[in-house]
Amino acid sequence: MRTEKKTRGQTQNRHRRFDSFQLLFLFLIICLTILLGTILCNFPESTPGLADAVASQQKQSGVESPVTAVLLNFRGYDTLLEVMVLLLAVIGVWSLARAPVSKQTTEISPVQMGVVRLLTPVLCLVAAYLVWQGSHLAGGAFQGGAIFGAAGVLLLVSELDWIRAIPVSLLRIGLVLGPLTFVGTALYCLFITGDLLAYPEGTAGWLILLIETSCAISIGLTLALLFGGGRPEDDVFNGDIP
Amino acid sequence: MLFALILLPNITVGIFRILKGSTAADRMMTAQLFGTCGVAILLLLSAGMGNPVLIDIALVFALLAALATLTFIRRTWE
Amino acid sequence: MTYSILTLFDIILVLTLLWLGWRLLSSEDIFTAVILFISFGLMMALAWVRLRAPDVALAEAALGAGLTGPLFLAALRRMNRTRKGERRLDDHENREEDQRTNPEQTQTL
Amino acid sequence: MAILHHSGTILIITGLLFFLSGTVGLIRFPDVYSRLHALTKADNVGLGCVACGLALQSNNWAVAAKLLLIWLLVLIASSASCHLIASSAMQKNIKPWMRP
Repeated sequence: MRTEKKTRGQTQNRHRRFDSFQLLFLFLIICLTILLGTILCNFPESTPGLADAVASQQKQSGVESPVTAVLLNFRGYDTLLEVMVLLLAVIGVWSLARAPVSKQTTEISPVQMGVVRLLTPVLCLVAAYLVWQGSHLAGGAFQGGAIFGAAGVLLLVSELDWIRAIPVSLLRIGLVLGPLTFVGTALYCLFITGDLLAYPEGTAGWLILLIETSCAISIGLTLALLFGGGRPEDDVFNGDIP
Repeated sequence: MLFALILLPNITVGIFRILKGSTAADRMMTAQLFGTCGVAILLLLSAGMGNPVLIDIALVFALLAALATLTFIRRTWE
Repeated sequence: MTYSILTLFDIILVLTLLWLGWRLLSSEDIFTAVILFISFGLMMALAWVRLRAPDVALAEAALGAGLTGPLFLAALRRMNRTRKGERRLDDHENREEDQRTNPEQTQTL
Repeated sequence: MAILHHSGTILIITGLLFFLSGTVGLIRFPDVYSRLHALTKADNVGLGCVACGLALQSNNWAVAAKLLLIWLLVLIASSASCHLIASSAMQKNIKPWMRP
């Protein structure tokens, strides 16, 4: 209701030149631009950054790619919280609405089914390739997970029967697989070395690969379920959601 | 390098079709042309900058090119 | 030689990005805005490539250009379609039915 | 090697011409169906020529195979989605353009 009123107000105000709020905003933006411009002009030509520090620690990190080393070894807790944010997003969407039942009358053309049959295996293959490549080149859990999620979206768009028949408990397990593995590894590291996410010597490479794989599965499922747009119909835990 | 430079204005000019686009399908088609142009630019840049990783990005573009159009056909345009 | 050509490339890229962003924010038709957003994600991936950050470019290509587009398109379908002035998919589509059944509507659009 | 390199360059230029004509067609053509026609030329032949030219210039089999795989994927995606757009436009009774 409020948003409708707001849009109507905006459409009425469109022909007025500027109101005071817009002027204030314009002023703030101009101030910000001037500030950024001054900073940019006084910027030193070459900043040392943290590249040298990362490069000197690279050997201990267990991976060859500096980006993955920073994400999962030197600043592992940051990535842990990011994965948690994605899980929270799904929980939020599921608590808001149920997944809509598609009322599509036209049937799916065979061309689309052909595309799904051809592309889905390639998508899964490329997702695995990107996760594996994350240890030495560009790639990693987020990129691989996004491709995996794209495969899920492709299957959801094509409205296959078996994709609706997947038990919800399995989806829930898949969703928490990545975060749980991450937290489990962190606790294991805490137990062994006495420091959160400080991997024991020699095992860093394997642990990072384990975390990346499980997180990629969870991220992919998260994105596909966000596309689904709500709690699946046959959920066992029936609350009072409309 | 030079070739990639020629392809980029292609995209810039194509935006006019999105803004004008008489039907929704026209806008979607333009987005798809942008995707293909992006793939070509990435391939040319990968040869020019000597960075083989860019081919992987082009691969991701090519894989996800169909996704938006399929969703558009099944979900939006009715 | 190579330097100047790539600089020109960057300049065109930045100007296109700015123009896209402005049109995207000022567009009144949500569907057009979604399509512009997809194109924006695509150009942003190219910009990340030019900034020598292939990891970010990969994530932007997969998420920005690939997945958020379908997400928005599916969300458009679930939105309230009767709200005026926000979703005009059938602008001038030149359909036979439309002109026959409600001619005044095609005139107003 | 020089022959391979030069023929690769010629192929790339041909591909660029197809891309340019595809964009011109997308801007200038009058209705959905003719624009689809222009788009598929750019997608299929244009990218095909560019990928083949770059594959000729790269002296690495893995890179060449990846380039051809990308072309194949774009072929699948663009042909299928153009078919779907055209058929659903037909279903929606969008009239093809006629010479007035």
